[in-house]
Amino acid sequence: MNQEQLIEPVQEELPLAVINGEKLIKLPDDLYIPPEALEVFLETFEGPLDLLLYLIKKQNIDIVDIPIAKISHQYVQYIEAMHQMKFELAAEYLVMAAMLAEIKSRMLLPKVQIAEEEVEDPRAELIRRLQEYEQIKQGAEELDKLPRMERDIFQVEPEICPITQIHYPDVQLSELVQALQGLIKRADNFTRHEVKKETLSIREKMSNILEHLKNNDATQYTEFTSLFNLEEGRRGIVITFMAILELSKQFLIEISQNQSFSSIYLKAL
Amino acid sequence: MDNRRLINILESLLLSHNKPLPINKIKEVFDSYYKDKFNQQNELSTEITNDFILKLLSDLSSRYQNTSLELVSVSSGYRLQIRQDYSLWVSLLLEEKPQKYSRAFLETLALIAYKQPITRGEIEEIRGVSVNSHTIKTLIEREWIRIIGHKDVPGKPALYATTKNFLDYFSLNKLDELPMLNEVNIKEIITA
Amino acid sequence: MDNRRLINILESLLLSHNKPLPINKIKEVFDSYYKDKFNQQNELSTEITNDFILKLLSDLSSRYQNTSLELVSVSSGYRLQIRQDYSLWVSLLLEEKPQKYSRAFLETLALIAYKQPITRGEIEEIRGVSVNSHTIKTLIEREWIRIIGHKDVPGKPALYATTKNFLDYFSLNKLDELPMLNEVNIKEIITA
Repeated sequence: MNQEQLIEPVQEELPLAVINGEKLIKLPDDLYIPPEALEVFLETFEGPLDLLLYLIKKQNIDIVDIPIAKISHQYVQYIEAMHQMKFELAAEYLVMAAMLAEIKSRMLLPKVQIAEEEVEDPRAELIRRLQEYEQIKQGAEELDKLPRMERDIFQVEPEICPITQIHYPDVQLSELVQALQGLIKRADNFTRHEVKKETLSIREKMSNILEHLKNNDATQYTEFTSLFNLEEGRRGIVITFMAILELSKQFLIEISQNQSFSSIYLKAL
Repeated sequence: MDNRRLINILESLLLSHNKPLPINKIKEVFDSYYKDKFNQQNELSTEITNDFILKLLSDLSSRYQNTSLELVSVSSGYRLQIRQDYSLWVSLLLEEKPQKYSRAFLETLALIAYKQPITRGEIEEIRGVSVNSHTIKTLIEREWIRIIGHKDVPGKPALYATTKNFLDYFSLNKLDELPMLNEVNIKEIITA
Repeated sequence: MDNRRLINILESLLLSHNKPLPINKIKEVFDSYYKDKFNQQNELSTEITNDFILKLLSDLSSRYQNTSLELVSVSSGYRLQIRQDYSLWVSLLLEEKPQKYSRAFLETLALIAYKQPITRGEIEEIRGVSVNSHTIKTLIEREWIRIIGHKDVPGKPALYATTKNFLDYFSLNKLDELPMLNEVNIKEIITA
């Protein structure tokens, strides 16, 4: 081809390159494509199968009876054109050309009847691949049509008020015990009788009594017997009594009695 | 706590979560509240069951009739989204135009979606071209596909499959909701 | 286009935009639609004025009565947000698992639990280090401890005791249900 041929059609055919599919190119019989358009043209194909599908569709060829000679001739011409353009020729296109050539050569060979065994049509494999590819090509188009996030579907994103609540860590009871055991390891003054069951009951009672006394008007006295709950039984009464003694010992409460055998009154200090 | 408040809580959870919310996550929130220190006002007196959450979700859903919102169920949970009817309007507000995917990208994704689990070699065989590493990388980064194993053939190639994220993104609950692949007859295509 | 659809459009714009939306931006969207190719179905027959947008916003706002959402006006525009009332719930969903308490914190709590009523000085004496004010503050904020009195010694230090909340949190009925350190263990620990 000479310069003129190269340049002339460029102006006319350039728009073809921007359109995908049908209107892209009216393939001349010699498959001539203006060089500048070729690049764009090539990019519209996803590979040799895609190109082959295009050629077959374009020629309105009956796939079952692919005229392999014609197709492979076109295909090779196409590759030559690419080659001339110094495209980095994808190996896949060459493989396909080789496959077409192979099919062609096998079809040219005289049919040898191998004892009752039917020879597979060399085109069958190509047809299978073309069909499989076409199927996935359609699948991709369907996928693209699905409503898609960020394009067709938008998830709502309202603002959220600043969070004022504090999220507290969790604590297991066992952690508390471990902490205490750790302390015991370190602290000599933490003697064992202080963590006996009675002690704790007394301590709880001490807290309760102190709180009870405080909840009453601090200036007021509380009657001694009112601190006892008979439903707690004998043990409860003893614990309450011990708690009162302990509170008194620690100067947390004041115990007073006006005269012997009169009522005893308690007050938080 | 009355149902209206429970439904509102559900609404606030769905609105504030930028991913689909699974039932069990909703239940976790109610549970952590029920069991614990936040529940000082005794708002929750009984545990909330999965069935009850489903009922609340259906009540919530009916709230959005005649609004621009809809509650949908996708693969990994429930999601509040703008009805497609309004997406054109939303897109008018977008600063970035939504991404368009190349054919190579879509075909690779379609192969993984429809033929999973599948190796890269198998994808290349069907498409007739080598698969761009960048395509696979992008698909993995988007968490649309992941490697679920290796095929027991020489080279132990990775087997790719789609993820829940993929289904969520395309508003699908399950893989079999993908559009059906047509049986292709090349003859028909050509004469069509 | 009827008002309901216009209000829904407004809703979809507000809900899909994660920043406050100024009136003029809303107007821009309506204008661009009115003027151009999207308007093929002639949805918008007249231009939308600012006043009309304000009216639509007020109609929209009333839609959120009794829901978890509210339409608020802030300096840079309008936005839909989740009512404060529901932020606790959202936080239960969104927040990372809270951090763990320090050993100092747990030891202080253990001492108050096992040796109550106890003053800060006494805790310090046993632990051999001073007690962080923050620790006491946190414990009081969590309503696990409270001041139940003041010891009648110089300085009248506060006496700390555990609360009912503390018992509830650890599923205890009474303080003496706290696990006992068995004596053998203690001996071992002390002599170790």
